[in-house]
Amino acid sequence: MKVEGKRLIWKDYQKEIAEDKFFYVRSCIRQTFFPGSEWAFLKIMKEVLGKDVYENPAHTTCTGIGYHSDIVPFDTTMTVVARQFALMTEAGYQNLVPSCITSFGLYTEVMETWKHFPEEEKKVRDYLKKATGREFEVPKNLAHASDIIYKFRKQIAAKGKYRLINKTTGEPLKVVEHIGCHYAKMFPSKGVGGAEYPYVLTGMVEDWGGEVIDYPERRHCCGFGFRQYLVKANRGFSVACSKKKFESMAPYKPDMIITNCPGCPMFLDRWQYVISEMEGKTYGEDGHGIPVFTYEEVAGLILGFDPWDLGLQLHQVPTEPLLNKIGIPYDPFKKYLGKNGEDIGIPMKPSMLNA
Amino acid sequence: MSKKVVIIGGGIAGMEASITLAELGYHATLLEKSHSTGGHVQDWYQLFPNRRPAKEVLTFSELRMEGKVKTINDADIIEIEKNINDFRILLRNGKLVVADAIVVATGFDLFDAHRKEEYGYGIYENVITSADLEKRFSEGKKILTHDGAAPKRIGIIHCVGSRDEKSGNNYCSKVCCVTGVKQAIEIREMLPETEVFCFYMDLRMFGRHFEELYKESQEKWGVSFIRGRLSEANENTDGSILLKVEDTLAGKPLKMKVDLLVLLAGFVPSGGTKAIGKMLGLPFGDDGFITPKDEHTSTNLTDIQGVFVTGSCTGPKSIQDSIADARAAATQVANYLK
Amino acid sequence: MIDFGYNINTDRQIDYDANDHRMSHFILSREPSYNLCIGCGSCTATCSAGNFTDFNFRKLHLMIKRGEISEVKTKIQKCMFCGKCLLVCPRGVNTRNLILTINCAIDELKL
Amino acid sequence: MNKLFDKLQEDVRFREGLKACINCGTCTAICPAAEFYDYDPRQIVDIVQTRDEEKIEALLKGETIWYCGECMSCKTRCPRGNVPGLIICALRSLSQELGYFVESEKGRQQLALKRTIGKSILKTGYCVSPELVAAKLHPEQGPMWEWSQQHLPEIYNRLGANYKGDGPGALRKIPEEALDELARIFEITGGNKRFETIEEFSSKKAKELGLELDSGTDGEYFLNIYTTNNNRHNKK
Repeated sequence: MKVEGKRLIWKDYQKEIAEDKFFYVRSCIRQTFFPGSEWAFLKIMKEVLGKDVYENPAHTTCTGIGYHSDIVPFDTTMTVVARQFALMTEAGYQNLVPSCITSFGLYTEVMETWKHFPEEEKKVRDYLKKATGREFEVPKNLAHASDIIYKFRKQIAAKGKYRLINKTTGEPLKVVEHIGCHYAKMFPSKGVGGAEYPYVLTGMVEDWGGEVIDYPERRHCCGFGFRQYLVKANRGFSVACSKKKFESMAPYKPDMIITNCPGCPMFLDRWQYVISEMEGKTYGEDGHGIPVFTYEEVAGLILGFDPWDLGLQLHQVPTEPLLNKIGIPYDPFKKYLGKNGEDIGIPMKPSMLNA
Repeated sequence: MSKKVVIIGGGIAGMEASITLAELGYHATLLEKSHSTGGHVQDWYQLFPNRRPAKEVLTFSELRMEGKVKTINDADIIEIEKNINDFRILLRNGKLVVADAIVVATGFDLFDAHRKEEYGYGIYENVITSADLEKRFSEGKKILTHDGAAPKRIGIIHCVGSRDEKSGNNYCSKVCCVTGVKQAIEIREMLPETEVFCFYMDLRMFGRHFEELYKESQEKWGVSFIRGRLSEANENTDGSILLKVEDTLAGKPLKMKVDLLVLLAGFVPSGGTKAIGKMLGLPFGDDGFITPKDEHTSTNLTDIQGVFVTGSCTGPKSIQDSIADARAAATQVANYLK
Repeated sequence: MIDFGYNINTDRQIDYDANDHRMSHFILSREPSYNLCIGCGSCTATCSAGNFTDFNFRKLHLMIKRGEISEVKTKIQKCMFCGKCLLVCPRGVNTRNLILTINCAIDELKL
Repeated sequence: MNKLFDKLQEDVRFREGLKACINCGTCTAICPAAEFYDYDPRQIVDIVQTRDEEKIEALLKGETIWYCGECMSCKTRCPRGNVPGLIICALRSLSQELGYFVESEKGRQQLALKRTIGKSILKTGYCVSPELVAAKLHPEQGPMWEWSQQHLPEIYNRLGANYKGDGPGALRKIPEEALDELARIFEITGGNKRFETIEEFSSKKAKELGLELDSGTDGEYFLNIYTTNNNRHNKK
């Protein structure tokens, strides 16, 4: 593989990402499964990079999961999105940063729809005014939270304590990057690096010392597919998609997976557990599975945050093998403690995945 | 004194136009921006449909040009001034060429296959273009994978940069279909153990003996065809390429490993076509090629008196088409100058 | 092993490299016109069996070429040997002999 | 008469998604659903493009339109600028509007989605919440999740969340006024109407099938649509 070829493509897809003053909107899935990631993002932005990030408690879901499950009409979704824009406008911000890829894709889709069909925007303005009395400006800059971390990746590396390097061998860690489908597949020009070879996570991995591996099913969906996971009868499809990815990446012996979508890391993590319990098959070394991370978790680890502050205990595939490889210290006895250090028990061990 | 005609572009069309004009008694000057005339045909090994050596056609033109046509190579045109009675063409080296009429024969460039990102050209070593393959043929090189092994299976992808809104080219490049079939046969002839698969949407075998060549490729050479446009190409650990298409005649997705992937790069208006067309104020179609005065009846004429167009600057053409078109353009010039 | 209430779905992609191409090689060596099909569907349009059943000779022929042969044995039995396909094929594929050869392949290769 | 086609045309996503299909198959080639289901987005686009009312009706009443996962991989690839995924969105909306969705096993699942995700949106302001992913219904979430479900406040607050609290933060309680605004948006823009339509046709279907339908997620009909898989979705 010739990386120069990719660099030529990356040059064509450099999107504008704002420098400061961000209006942050949370992700239903991210906060449910990876609350430590949203905490880490804000901590990095405010304390490490000194940025102004504002969160209005009155913002809600964008309805994205409902919209893509087709139970929420497009008009409703557009109006809820417009309400988020209104909260941003009222707070005096212009740069919108969603934590969620589904939201990011949806905001982009709504904004593009309004460009092509201005009558839709007018209709939504009327709806919002009627329902809430609010008015709004369309964001001047829309960037996913991973875009922001990408933009400041070098500063993070400079302040970092650790690198994505195997402490024992001195070799870069082999990293699989998995991009949420709605990051760039719908609008390639809205993603750093485009849709075919997205650079947003690759750029982080490169600057943090790791090596990205390119495997055949790299672009495949994790299998969420909204209704395909949300309804139990369809879950066999969801897990099959992730399995396809694992089978394809396994020959490259990846040390870890990094993701930028809220749902994907959960699925890539949990489906490894399910496959191990259904078929007795584990991926990665010594039956440990391939640990899956959010980019905020990886940024936090690089900066020396405590793994249990980042919420790595909420992964089903154990992350300790990777922490050991990098040489990140952790206290195994504190992994499952509560907020004030109280003992709240520990989870059962899975029968196949080595925890 | 005979009238002066300047032909811009020394490919097949420009050469033929200048020869015909010289034979009709005009003073023909051929301006070629590169070091030599012959255009794209110089890089080609054999021609469809009869697989004669491309050099034969070049020689046919070159021999007739000798002593009749004044050729200026490395001619970089920086300005064309239109006067009431003539044109003054200024070259970068300071030289001035005067013409009573101009024939634009600036042709095409091959589509830059890097732009079809998902096919991995320039990224995966075992992805090449039809032009790369033709070059290997002409240089007498063996067809090997990047690792120097004989490929067990080769995939040929039709419509790369053609009939594709994503590439900005909605048109058909006309000659790629039959070129793909020709190259498939050539591969099978050189490497009888290598399987060849063509992936296509339609096989547009419009010319004489094209369909027969297609049949021959199946009957005599065992070339296989799968109807489906390549969606993406990925690299396996061993450097082979994994293809994802839909076998549309089966109605199912299909994946297949090939050791070498050949992309049939289509035509795009050349840099020269864009630059000279702009200098002369010629209109361009939404495909980027120059639009002649009338697409049925005046294909070599333009709205500018004394300016004529021929060859692939007005859209993709085969060699046969280009030669016929060049002769037609020459008669139009003669008509104008008489 | 835990019962999650569902199984991992199986793939329906044509996995060309994993498929069984023995039948295809067998047929080609005995009936070279096998390779001449252009997928026009004339045979299927005129097919007597196809009028009454889901027999689709164009598709069956294609699936053999792709090495998807698990259903060939049952499907081929629907052919009535009327020979109309032979009359209409624009590429001169000897469809009648092709059917015979497919049956032969099923026997000889013990499929 | 092109009643169904005209209805589809009213959907802006359909107009955006359907230009002119050349049946090349680039969409199907990389479609995750096409790999595991009897699903071919190319054929769906081709059907709507023919404007054949009977065939469109069959689509609206059938299984296939529900196989798509809306990943939108198809949009990246189409050489004609079509978006099969958006066409699917429009077909699904229309199928629900006309009540055709209850005619297929996969379509009937819309009620389950409405009663889980839909309810959650209006009640909590979130599509998904920790409580919605109850360990009992989600064994695939594993023993770690089972443990965390028993200690939600301790774990979330340990991780910097503001679990069910006032003010900003992860998993905060969304203020009542915000929920009221959401409810009004749903009322004005047709969101509630969609919900009511799903309920109405599902209730009819439940009667037809002789299955009891409660108002929650435990009734016979609900469990039936939530778990039934006739395994005839991939005939290979």
